[in-house]
Amino acid sequence: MTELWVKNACVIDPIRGINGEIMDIAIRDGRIVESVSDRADVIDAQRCLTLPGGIDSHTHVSGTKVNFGRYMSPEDMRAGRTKRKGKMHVTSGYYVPTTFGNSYRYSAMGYTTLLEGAMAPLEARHTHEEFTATPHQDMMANTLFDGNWAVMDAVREKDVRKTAAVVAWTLKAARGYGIKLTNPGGTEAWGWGEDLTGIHDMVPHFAVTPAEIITTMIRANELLKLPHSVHLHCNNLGKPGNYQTTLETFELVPDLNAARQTLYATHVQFHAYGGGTWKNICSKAEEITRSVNSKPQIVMDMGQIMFGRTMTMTADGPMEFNLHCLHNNKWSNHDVELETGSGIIPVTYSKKSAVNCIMWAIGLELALLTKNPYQCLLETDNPNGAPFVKYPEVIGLLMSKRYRDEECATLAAGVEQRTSLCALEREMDWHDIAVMTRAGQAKALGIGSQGKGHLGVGAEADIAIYPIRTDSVDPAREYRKVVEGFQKTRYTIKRGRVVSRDGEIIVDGANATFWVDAKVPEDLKMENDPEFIKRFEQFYTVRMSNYPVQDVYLPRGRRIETEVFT
Amino acid sequence: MKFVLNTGRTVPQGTSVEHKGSDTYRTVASAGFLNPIDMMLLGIEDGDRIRLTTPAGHIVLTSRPAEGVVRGEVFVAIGPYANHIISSETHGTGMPDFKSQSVDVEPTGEPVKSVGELMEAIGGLRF
Amino acid sequence: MRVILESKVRAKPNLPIEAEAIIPRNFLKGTDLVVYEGNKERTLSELFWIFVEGTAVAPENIEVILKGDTSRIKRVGEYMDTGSIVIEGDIGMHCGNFMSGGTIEIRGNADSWLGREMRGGTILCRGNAGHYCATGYRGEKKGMQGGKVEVSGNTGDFCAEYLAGGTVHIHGSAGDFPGVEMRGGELIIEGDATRPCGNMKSGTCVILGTVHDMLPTFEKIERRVLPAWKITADVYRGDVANRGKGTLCVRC
Amino acid sequence: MIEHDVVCPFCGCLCDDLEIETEGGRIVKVQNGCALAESTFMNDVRLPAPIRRTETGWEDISYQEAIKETAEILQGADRPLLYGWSSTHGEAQSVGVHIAELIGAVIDNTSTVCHGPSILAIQEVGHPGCTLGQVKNRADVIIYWGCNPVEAHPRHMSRYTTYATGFFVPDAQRERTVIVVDTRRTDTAGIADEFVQIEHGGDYAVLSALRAIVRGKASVIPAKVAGVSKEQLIRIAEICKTAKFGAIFFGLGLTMSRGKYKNIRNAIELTDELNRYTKFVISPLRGHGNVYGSNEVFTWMTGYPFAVDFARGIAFYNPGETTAVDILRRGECDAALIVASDPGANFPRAAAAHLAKIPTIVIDPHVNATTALSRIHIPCTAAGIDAAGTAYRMDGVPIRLKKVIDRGYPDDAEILKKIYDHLNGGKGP
Repeated sequence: MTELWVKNACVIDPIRGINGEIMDIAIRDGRIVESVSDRADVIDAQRCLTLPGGIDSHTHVSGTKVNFGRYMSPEDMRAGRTKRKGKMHVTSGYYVPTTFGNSYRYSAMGYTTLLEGAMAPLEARHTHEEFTATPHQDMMANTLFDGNWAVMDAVREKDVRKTAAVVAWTLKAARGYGIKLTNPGGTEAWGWGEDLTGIHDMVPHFAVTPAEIITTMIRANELLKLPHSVHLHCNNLGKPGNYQTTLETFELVPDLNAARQTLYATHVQFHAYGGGTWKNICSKAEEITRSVNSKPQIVMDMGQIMFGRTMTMTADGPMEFNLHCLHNNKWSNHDVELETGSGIIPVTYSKKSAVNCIMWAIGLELALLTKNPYQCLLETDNPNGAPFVKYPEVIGLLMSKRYRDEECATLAAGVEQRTSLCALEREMDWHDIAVMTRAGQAKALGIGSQGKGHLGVGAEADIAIYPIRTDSVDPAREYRKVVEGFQKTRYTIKRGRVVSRDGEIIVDGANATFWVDAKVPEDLKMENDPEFIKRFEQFYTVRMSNYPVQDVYLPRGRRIETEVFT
Repeated sequence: MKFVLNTGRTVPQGTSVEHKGSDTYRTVASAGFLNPIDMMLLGIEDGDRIRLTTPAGHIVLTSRPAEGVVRGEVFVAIGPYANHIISSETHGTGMPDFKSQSVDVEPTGEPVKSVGELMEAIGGLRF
Repeated sequence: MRVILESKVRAKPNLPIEAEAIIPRNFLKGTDLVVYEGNKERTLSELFWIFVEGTAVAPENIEVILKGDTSRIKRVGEYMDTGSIVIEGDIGMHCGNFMSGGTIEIRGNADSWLGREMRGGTILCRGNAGHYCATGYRGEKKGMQGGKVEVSGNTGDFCAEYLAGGTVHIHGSAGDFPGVEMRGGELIIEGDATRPCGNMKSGTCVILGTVHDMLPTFEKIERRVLPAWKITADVYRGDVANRGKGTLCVRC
Repeated sequence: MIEHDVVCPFCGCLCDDLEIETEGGRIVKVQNGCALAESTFMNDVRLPAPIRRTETGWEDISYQEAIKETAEILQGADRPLLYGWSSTHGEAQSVGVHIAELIGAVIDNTSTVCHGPSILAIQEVGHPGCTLGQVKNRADVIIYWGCNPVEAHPRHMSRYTTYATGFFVPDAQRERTVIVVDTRRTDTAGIADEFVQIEHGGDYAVLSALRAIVRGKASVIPAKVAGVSKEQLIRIAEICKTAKFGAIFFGLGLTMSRGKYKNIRNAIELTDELNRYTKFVISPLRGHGNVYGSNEVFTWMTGYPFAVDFARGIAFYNPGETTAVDILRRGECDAALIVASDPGANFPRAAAAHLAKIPTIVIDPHVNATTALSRIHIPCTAAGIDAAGTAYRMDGVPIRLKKVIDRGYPDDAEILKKIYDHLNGGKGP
């Protein structure tokens, strides 16, 4: 039995309605309890800001595409190199760090749970191997279905039950967490070097549209009672004028779940562009947030970009190729048979580029214009918009109008005319930030019941104690203190153990991987469906029996079973 | 005569690769494939032995005719025989010139060595 | 001030030494510097006899002289910004990496990656230089960006790969692919070269000797006199495989 | 007993449809595999126990002794080299990387003498590729450049390309155009619709010419490039541009010939250019069964796919400097651990010879050429035969190798962990 007592913590725990109370937290064997014995180890939080462990609900840290980003970037590996020290393994890389680099840096920032944004089921084993080498965060993987042939066939037949059955089989095979759609239909078209231009275009050879895929998958998702909603990377990412596609997509979404959203729209900054060319691109954040503010069924995340060099990587292969034709730097592409695609290119977001400045402003506008912080979560689509180590700066910008104004003064012209950022007075408070970095994520991902995102009795003791005194720091003026404070926790506690202290990792990690075992009625089990089996064996290049991820890849797998639907 | 030494994988080499002490492996890895016209010019026939020399050393191989090999090239399965005479220069890339080593080829009566003998020639000891 | 470093005899003379600490500026504060031999940390005095003559108040007045077997010492002059280094014999890899000022003279041969990612200053190598002379790092888009590298002898392959600025002057011959991926700067080869300027985007390369295996994707623009070199040269534009607008002048 | 859907660990194809029949702990029959697979499973003669070289010959030693001495040799070294890794599973590779970071070693895998140049090229320009099923289901133009799958990857054509029935290519033989580019008229060339015979070392020039032609700059190209006529080049460019889905596979003919990675870079940039007209992909034909896995494991742990030098504590990478052949040629390393590979046979003479001058330890199921150069050889399981583990196919698809029999050997990952424990004062990685 191990016990820990955190005293004098200034707790913000939005899910439980606690906002800045000084209190003590008792921990036994990794969970929060009512009280501990007097033999418990004691941490004096000294009235510092104490939050549930951070949760990133959309990041790219593990798997085929991320590793390829590393593989092709020896120049980035020269940045951020650290030696082996104590319990810390060697790390390399800045925008595509090694797995240990990701894990240590997230941990230093108080993050204890991550959702890998995109995993192709065929390559799921790879993602899980990297999860075990990302030891300080509990992991889960969004599973890609955007170009899944069996799904598109079922969608064409308007068969929600069959769609759900394919999803359930695939999630189990891949040990995945939820449904990810990346440029639905577009990744299949990219198999021929083509893309779709809107949600009503036909996917070549499959006679379905993105709109049909999205709506059918939403219904299948709710039929299966998955903890998370459909997680969507809208069509037309990064194209001027794409906000209309985004708004049209939002209009498709019914409100089907009382406990959470029905659609999670990711990195919406990249989907909120007006204009028709790069010359006249402008912000449509107001239109997007007007829609979201009236639709509780939608949660989005920011997709904030920050200036500097980074790597873009997404399953959206065609988008990456278009971007490559603009940048003419190196380009990797990796299409996955019967499932999805992916592309990777390095980019530099520059303050000298009006387009980049507008993108930067849009992300912030989205957050500031969304009334309910539970509906706009903080992330950078790591590393697409910026490496996650920039989150503290994003927090600083959201909390301080002055910081934003100072940044705006250094930017190329355009921000003031083509976005509304400069006119926005809103300054977020500590509670808003706590929602946008953990409580909101826990709710959106449906992991509150797994004891994530709050500090109630029974919760997993994932806790971040920041060297910030909310009673003495004025974030509007002293934003640098805010940024610094969020860069390194004083303590990061993972399942009751102090894993990181003042930025230094002090124990070997032992993370868990959450995955969803969605139950379907007996007659819908794909493993017994002769047509499904036949097609699999004919067109995949691995045998169906070798496809599912074995349990050995999830040494600390946490299976979430759903109730079977009828 | 001057040739370019080219190396590559072959099925017989691959099937015996885990048995480098075997006679089969010796036979397949020590075959030097030449264009028949070059063999004529060298005055050798199928099965005659040839000696290949480079600045790195020399090696004796058994010659084999192969129509697919272009004139001026000698093809040898990837392995210890070819490597016995390939320079370890990598041009700063890590990769030696496995496919573009220039060699002198001449007929010889010397025997073909075993892999063990080759390893002993560079300081090893056969198990 | 002169700092003379004479290499000591080592038990394992083939072990590489990494000595990025050897730059003039560092000797302002003494000779208590750390270098690395294989995977072990050493003090400078463990590996060198150190002699200091005179004093200096500014780094530009410091001259460092390396004597003895220095052929395995890497990264000498890395990030050097002023002063001078003279190497009496051969020098190991990565001499003058990221150098931005000052001068390095090598009286013997230089190993590969001489002047890698150099930004300024001058390197003079009186012997031959190895592969990747005056180039960049793997995956990086720009190689040498400024300064001058002059080699009296020959260089190995891939000389001035990704050259983006500055001047590289080879008095002897260059190996395979000099000026490959060039995007700026000037490359002069007085001797011969094989397959020069593959995939070049921009910059100028002048070759006074014989070109072997000229690539098929260079467009001959004109024949003209180059007064600086007192020669008549064929002037090519390329590499057209890559929309390149580089200039390659070959003596005719 | 018959085990179905067994994965062959021999080459980068990792065919996973073999049927292996075992009888009393022995493999008696292999079905569906190629000749290479059959010999891999059937003729599996092993070194029975650890051996150590003495003044005059070899002696048997215990595993415990072998492991202890290995650890002591590595501990005392100033520049140890850990090399090989491509014929074992990822689990062993990952322990290898941990050992390297612990003792400040150089760790390199066999891609260094295989597709290392492809990696260097990818690091310059990226890699437009796909999984093999995309090619199987879609490709109507296949190019084999500087490779000979008939000999090196015997089932590549029947599983993934020329003869494979695909969803959009139901009549593969009729609907796919196969182009072979090589200096030799290989058996693969024999089945090509179009064979392009290139002069030695002429690949770069031919690729440059094709890129220029695709871009509409044919006028610049001379009548012949490295022995290939301009007419043929124009014809090839046209076939590529009008393909619905084209796939280039390349091999050691590009990576090992003069110019090395620049050849690959040029081929990738040709692919890139072709994507402006149609869909095109390119992929290396990887040799060892799990060589791609060693690149993957090295990359997520260190940031680099091969040739990683931990001498300074941090990971440093510079092929040509930190690659195994170079370190051996320069006589830098003073101890070597060779796992699941045979540099004695596969490295040029001078590099291999250095292994005999220093204490070299081999961990490998089989006696190989390197055994003769070693001080200690420790036998272990063979991944995919008597050990399970992860391997990555040449296209990055991870597949679990199966254990089909038990022969009583320890897994190499276990041996390596014990070495690590010794080095780390009894604490595991």
